[in-house]
Amino acid sequence: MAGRDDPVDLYRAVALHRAAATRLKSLRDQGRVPAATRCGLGYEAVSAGAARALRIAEDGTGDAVAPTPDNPGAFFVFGGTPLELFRRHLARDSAPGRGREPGMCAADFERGLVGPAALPGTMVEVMAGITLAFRLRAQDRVGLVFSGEDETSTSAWHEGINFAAAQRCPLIVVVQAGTEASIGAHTRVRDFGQKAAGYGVASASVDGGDVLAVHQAVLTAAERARSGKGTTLVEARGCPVLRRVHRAAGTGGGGHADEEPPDPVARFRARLVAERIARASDIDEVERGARAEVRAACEKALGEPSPAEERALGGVYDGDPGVPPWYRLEPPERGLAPASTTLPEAGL
Amino acid sequence: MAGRDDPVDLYRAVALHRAAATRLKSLRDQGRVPAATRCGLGYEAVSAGAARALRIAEDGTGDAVAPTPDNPGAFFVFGGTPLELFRRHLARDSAPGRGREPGMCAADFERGLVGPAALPGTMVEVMAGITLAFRLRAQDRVGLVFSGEDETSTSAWHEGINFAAAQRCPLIVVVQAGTEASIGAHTRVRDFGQKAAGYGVASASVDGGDVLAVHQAVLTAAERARSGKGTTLVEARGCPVLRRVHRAAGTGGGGHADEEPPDPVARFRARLVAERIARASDIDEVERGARAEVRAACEKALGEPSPAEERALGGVYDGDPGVPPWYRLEPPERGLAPASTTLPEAGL
Amino acid sequence: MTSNSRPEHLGKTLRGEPVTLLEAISEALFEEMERDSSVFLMGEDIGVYGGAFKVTRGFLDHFGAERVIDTPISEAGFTGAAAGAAHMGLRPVVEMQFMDFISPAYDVITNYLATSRYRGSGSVPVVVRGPVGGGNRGGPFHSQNVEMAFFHTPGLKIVYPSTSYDAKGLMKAAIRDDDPVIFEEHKSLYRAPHLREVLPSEDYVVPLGKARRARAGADATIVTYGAMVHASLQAAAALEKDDGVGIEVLDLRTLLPMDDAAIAESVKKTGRLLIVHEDTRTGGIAGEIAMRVNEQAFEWLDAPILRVTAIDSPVPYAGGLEDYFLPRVSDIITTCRYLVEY
Amino acid sequence: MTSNSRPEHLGKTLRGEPVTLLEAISEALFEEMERDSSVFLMGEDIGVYGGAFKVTRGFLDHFGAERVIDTPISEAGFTGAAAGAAHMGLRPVVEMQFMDFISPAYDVITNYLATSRYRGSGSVPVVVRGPVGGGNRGGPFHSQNVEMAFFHTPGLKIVYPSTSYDAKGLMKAAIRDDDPVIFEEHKSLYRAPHLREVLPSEDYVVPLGKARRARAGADATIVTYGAMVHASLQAAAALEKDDGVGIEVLDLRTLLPMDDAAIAESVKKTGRLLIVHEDTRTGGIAGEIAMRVNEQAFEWLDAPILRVTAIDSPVPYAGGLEDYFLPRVSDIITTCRYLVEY
Ligand SMILES: Cc1ncc(C[n+]2csc(CCOP(=O)(O)OP(=O)(O)O)c2C)c(N)n1
Ligand SMILES: Cc1ncc(C[n+]2csc(CCOP(=O)(O)OP(=O)(O)O)c2C)c(N)n1
Ligand SMILES: [Mg+2]
Ligand SMILES: [Mg+2]
Repeated sequence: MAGRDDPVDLYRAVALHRAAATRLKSLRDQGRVPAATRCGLGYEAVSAGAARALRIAEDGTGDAVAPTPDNPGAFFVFGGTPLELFRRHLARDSAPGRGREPGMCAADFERGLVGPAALPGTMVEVMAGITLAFRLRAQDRVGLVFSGEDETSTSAWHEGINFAAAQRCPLIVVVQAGTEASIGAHTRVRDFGQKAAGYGVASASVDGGDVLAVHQAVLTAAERARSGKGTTLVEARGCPVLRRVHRAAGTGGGGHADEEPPDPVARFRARLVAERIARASDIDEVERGARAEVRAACEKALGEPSPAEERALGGVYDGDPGVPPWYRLEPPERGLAPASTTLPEAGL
Repeated sequence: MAGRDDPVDLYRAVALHRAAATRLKSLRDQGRVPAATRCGLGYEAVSAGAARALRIAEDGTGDAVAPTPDNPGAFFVFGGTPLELFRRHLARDSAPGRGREPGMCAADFERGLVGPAALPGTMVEVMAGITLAFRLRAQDRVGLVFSGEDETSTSAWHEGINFAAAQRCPLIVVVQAGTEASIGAHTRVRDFGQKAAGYGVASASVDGGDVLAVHQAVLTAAERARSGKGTTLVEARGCPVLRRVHRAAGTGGGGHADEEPPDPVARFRARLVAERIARASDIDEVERGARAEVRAACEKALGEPSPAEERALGGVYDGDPGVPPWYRLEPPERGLAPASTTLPEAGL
Repeated sequence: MTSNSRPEHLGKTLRGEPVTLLEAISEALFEEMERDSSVFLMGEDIGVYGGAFKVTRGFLDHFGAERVIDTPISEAGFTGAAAGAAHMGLRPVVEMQFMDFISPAYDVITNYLATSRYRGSGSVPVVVRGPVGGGNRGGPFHSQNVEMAFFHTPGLKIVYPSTSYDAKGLMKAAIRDDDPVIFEEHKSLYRAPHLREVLPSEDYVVPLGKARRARAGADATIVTYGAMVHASLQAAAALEKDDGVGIEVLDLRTLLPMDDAAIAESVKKTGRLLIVHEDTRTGGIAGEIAMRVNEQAFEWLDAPILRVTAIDSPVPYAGGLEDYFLPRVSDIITTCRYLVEY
Repeated sequence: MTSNSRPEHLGKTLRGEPVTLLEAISEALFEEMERDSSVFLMGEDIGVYGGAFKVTRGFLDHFGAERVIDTPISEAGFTGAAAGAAHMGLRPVVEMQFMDFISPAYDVITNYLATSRYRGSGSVPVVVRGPVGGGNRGGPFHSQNVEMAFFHTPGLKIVYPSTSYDAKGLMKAAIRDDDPVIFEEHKSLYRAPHLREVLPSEDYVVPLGKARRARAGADATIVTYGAMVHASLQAAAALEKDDGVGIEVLDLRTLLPMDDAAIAESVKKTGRLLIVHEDTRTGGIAGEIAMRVNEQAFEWLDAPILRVTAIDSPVPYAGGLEDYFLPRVSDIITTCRYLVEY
């Protein structure tokens, strides 16, 4: 069995991802989080496999990762908790970010968690800068950013990876691509690893449903990065394609449109059992533990309050306490000049 | 001798480019056009060689080209004249565009001239759309856009070629790259042809100082495009690098920084003579003709007036005649409400 | 590949049935594509999927993949390509899946599309359309109003309808216009039941640049647009009922060019002006309106020009936060009272 | 690779010699980099070449390639990277070769840098600086003023100095500020001989958000900034001399946050307000100022608020056209007379 990680720990990460994604999906089906919420089902292998190839620390000395909403496994590996995840998705007052933003991942630079994403591609630029800082300070740290395959079409993705390449930033860009058949007519590319040469960076192409293959590819890329050799593009093929699947259907790929990539969790489990690395009962135990943790976190978050509405104010600038509009004051201060935006002296 | 074009006609285009570029450089040295004006010296082969591989028409049925300011040869091949070139550079009232914009090339869609460029990369997007229109209308036309090698770093270049690739637009993107040694530290790429695979388009890499090699590569790309096979990226290596040369010097490539690519005009001339395709005296004659045409055009343009200043007004919108600000009226209309921007009924 | 009959769901007006604002826009696009073969669509997932909000549902089957083009996530790329296609005589309508995503195309829109005519490079009849606005728990990147990103750029037009009738007529006018038009569609109005309306079955346009008096009144003027037209009408009704005060509500419909004359006329009548916009405060469109009214109707002002707007922050996600962020009917009422009593 | 002594041309202030506005900025950058090892520079050709306007000449030799980084033509890429580096505690100053080129970075600046703090993703102390403004025959893409592209975005600060003293002090304040700052440097002021000034040899900052009274006067107020401060001062001097009229000139220095208090104070004194900006008219900053003065000092206004601005078009290239496009001293004089006689 390849890879340097402990397979059962790796399975634990995969199982936690699956449990959280499953729970999130039922919240979505119940209308408790928006219908557009991405849960990350099917992204277990690439999420956990990649993240566990990095060095984790909680004191700002470890590696850094920027997960997409499809990568809760990576979020957990870097110390994010199911409770934080549900608090954010449910926009609780207790959530990191206090409900101001949707999505799973708040930035926590001590833990190496970067996010959440703005528009697609942006985090490649931001992670280029974070890993530039690692290099400029001669720190032994690397960064990893997850992206989708159509995200590679964005200007931000392009300028980000190109900048990282030029500056030999210790960055790993993981492109989560669909199967050949599922990728739509919106691109002529079928092999996203081939983009690497155009930027002068290294590349690897692996099965995104194979946790150990992803793990090994990222380990190799991280070693390269640590030894000063710069950026690597890792293509993880066979990830689930969501809406974009319809495109393929529209352009003749119809027969494959509904193709479901094989379940990466079941695959890993079967392999662990087949290679006698773990017993089915142990794995069941791991899964039960993950589900219990997730259930408890979700219940707790569901019971917590939303932020008070005035919390919309403030924090736009350094030291900005937030000033309510004059017409919301009780009673409105008649005769007084209506205040426009006021900034604190501190911020001036 | 390779290529299907008549070599002496090709030389004529090269010589006209050289004569115009030389003249423009002296205008620049004299301070009559801005110091930042790009003349195109050293770009003769790639400009004329590429453009003459396309089909020229003056009635909107031919191919289309978007030259950079370094490509007067392509501008001339598509029917642009030295007189237009000098009028524009000198911002004469008679210039296409009437002095509103610097640069050599005004858009003239009948002649297939597209331009002038806005920010780098933009014309790749625009030419993607122009060639998309060719394809949607099933016209037998192709488009060619020139770019610099660092222009490939821009978001616009990336999104433009990627869109063209996805839509199988009949587009040829010519990347005018420096020599390996002259390309700076701002990119890790040394072989720009390798970008093609990342977009799923065809590519060719040729010596940008060899007019016939460029010509042949563009002929092939145009045939591909006409047969519905879509976009090609042509890398023309060894083009002059202007300011960017300093970068190489700053990062260890110092020894090569001042490397001048061989003169493409002298090279072509020598070859024509050596292969007995033309006599030296005939070539001298061609050169004299080009210089005379350029000199006459330049003198004429120099003698023409600048636009009247009120010509700054109008034409921002369809049917917009332009309204002077109230405080410029003689006498200013006191007591009257000062006009803000007013748009004509027609434009509403 | 393409079918000839009009899809069932796009035939409501023909059948005399009421349509939503979203359906009005779909009908406008459909009819313009039928009328003029140079009109075509580009955008992300607009084909088989029919668009994130289903504005183009059924279009791919009817018009085929050459006129309903699914694009990569390349807002700059396909908007720039639209300019090129427009140069060749086509009339592209590009969809931003959410208008927030127009920001990567900011460069090409402001520097290329907007300036092309002036620079002598030809007209660029492109419509850039898509959903805008808050109140839908979309968070900071799926809720923006984008007018002020473009309002400062000469050469662009900006349209923002508030009714189904206007949406259809303005969309047709925008497509037929020879200048680039940014067309904002408020998500909360898309399917709002009270905006269902039976539209004329014959072809009509609503001219760009003309405001609409949504309600007449003598005591104060509200200038507004988009979803805030409805909030303002609610406030005006309440003020009429509770205070006996008459508020005139002007719906700009087109933000650029702006209908100065209509604004000045109303202000000269009422002497009091409130501007309401859903967009954030600082640098919002209220400023330009205040400036123009100063220039053109200062003598008629009996009170300061005031504004009700969103607060100056990104659009927050949590429901309560977003509700606080957005302007409220009660804010409009409070401010109108202040003005009328001034 | 790096040398220790301060380059000759960056020691003028130390030697008690006058500096230009450009040199003041170079000195500010240099001194901040000396003071704080977390400050570093990125931009196109800023290294060996020293930048298109030579603002960073000599920096590469002194600070080395790790702190003076030549970038690809990727304004979005390196500005986004600056945000990432800032998250890690660095203080990047990025140069736009011309500020017009900021437009490809519009997305990352408005959506990421500006919102990061509010969204809980951390502060982004990045300065984005570069040359702006017309009058240099740069044509439409090398002459823009960019303030209104960003003025509407909560979370950003915008600085635009008009003197060498302010340029140095504001740059230092911007670098030390924990929010993202857009810093505009007018090309015509860079080497203007009349702006040569002997600066304090000790470290100083000019706080962000505070306007400066450039000239006192009782009859009317001009609010302006950047190169128009000097045009306004010229007009004010002529009006004093020819008409005996006293014009107060307020130099905003920071556009966002705006010093409302200083504007209101002056307007309450003079009762008349003219806003002068080099930027184009519609949607220019004059609107927000007019709105705030309406809100805060309406009762004190004795005349309409007026504005003198560039005309609403792209910046034309030919000298005469550009001269016509830009606001003129005579425009300011004409408008001040109108106001004072109102
Ligand atoms: C600028 C911008 N354009 C479009 C979108 C909408 N959008 C978000 S994700 C997405 C599809 C991403 O596809 P891909 O990168 O392949 O990731 P996948 O969803 O397949 O994992 C789109 C269209 C956006 N958020 N921002
Ligand atoms: C958005 C933008 N960034 C930067 C520039 C300035 N600029 C124009 S050309 C150029 C260098 C282009 O290099 P390359 O593409 O290699 O072309 P070359 O000059 O070498 O032919 C730069 C930095 C610009 N005009 N617009
Ligand atoms: Mg995908
Ligand atoms: Mg080059």
